[in-house]
Amino acid sequence: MLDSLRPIIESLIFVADEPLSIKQLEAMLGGVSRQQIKDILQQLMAEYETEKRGFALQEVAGGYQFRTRPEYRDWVIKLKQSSPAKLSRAALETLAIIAYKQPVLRTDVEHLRGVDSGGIFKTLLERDLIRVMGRKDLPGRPMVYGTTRRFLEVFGLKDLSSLPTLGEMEQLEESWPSVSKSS
Amino acid sequence: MLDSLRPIIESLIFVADEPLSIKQLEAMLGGVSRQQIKDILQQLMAEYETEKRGFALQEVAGGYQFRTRPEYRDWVIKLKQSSPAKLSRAALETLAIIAYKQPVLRTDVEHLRGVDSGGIFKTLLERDLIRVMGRKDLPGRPMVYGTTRRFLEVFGLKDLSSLPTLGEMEQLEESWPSVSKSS
Amino acid sequence: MGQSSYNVQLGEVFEGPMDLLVYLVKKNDIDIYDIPIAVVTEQYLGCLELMKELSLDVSGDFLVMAATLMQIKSRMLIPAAQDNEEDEGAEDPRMDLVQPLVEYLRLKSAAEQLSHISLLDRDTFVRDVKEDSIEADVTFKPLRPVGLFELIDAFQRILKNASKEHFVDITKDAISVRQRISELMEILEERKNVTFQELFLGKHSKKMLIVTFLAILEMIKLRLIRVMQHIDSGIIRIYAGQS
Repeated sequence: MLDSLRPIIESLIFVADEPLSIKQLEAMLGGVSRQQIKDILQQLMAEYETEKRGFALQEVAGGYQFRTRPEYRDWVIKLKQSSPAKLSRAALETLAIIAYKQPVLRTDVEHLRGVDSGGIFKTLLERDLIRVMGRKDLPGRPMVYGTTRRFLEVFGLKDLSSLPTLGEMEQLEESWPSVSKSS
Repeated sequence: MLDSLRPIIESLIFVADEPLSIKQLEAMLGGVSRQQIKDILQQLMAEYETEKRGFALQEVAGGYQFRTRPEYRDWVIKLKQSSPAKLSRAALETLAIIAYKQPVLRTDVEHLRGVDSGGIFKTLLERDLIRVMGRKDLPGRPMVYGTTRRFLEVFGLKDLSSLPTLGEMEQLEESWPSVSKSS
Repeated sequence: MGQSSYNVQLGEVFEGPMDLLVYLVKKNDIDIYDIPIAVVTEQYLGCLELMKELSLDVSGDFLVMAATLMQIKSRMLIPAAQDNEEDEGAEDPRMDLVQPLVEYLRLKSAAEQLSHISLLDRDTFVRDVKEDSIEADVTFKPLRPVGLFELIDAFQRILKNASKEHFVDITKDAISVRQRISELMEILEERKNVTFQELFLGKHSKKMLIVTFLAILEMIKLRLIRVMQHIDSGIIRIYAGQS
């Protein structure tokens, strides 16, 4: 095992959620001395340093963690800003109601969700997932909403009629309840 | 900049949430040729391979991502204190049929397997391994299914064409003993 | 206790009739293109009996296969020569079984191969990218593609908590009408107005005609459009409604 100790420690630090301390490593590895672990960590740190890799092993908050090098900070920020975000649960719920009930009023959506949804509507409009289809002939002429072409793209749908019906989804649930749990 | 291109690419892959494609890298780096990026990626992959690090650079789902080496899986699982993600034999079989036959109807899959597969479909949908691709122009407009990008990620496949080729009957017969063990 | 553990095991082994068939073919070391149908049928039925005795849940799929086997067996008994209409091309009745069986075996072996691949979160792991190791200010990000299942799941959650009065019609037809409304809105956004007849051009199926008409009615109701008819020509024209 001694031979593979270095890559094992490396993989553990790589996947750990937080900086990994020597104590934690000691407990994990069982039977390996503190000093051995320390030596390997020093070795690894030196390696990443001299090889000028894109990230380095750093000692932070009493533990060890891989971090990007400060000199590439601008690149990382650029990537992070261009990498896709996830829709929040509330946004997804709102979107689902609009998709299935369109053309629909905001008040109808809020009624179903039981909460004010103004902020979410704004986000969904900004993200071009929903759009105003027109105004309804009611006092105040409220706006009617529907989904956009972009919505279809994000969900990988050909058109709205490819949306599964609830009946179809229930069918999947009904069959083979015993197996679905275990698989 | 050419000198630092390698660590920059390394750091970008390191911080990306998902496999980073050459196209994304090209867009980020601006002015660097596709071929240059490709060459550096090949270089990096080879390096991580020969240096026997704890993790390696892999080509998956049309992009590049760092992943721990399978030989250290037990250590990583121990650290994460999570039970490894499992797929039942039935789920794997269903998934294989969908992967090779997509776009495919649920009834076609069930026909091949000889059993109702609704529960398994639901599990695979929940795990984002398969998706509804649309509907077929048949009575009742049944849904057609295919695999997702997540499927490629989970199975570490570059793209669908890197699925193992379906064997011919002669080859299968040779491998029968191993099949019979598992059943 | 002993029986229930056995129960689980057998259930694992014979997931379905195809699985059982594969087991028999292998056990007897049979040439798949020359299956001794009588033997296999007998053993298949024997297994079903055993499963019933062990009070296993023998699903209908198993019985369908049993019927197929017995039918092939009886067809085998009819001498091919009597089939004088097509005595040359007289097909081996077993082909009905062989083709799906071969197909099943091929895919089963593919599944086997897939299971040996290093699976994410089983054999190989990725870094959980935490912002603290990047220190980047993240503002507006584009969207990540979302699984359709998440959308349906979200909707089902809503419906569970919603009262009956907010019943939602999401039958296939209703969705088609919604789709058509969406399409018509796009046409109107582009062209401001369009003739009634144009909207039906190229819609040959009766269903599409009805769906288009229902969509127009719904849009009129919602005041999304205005409909005007020319006094002289009689042409009906539809205008985008945000007047």
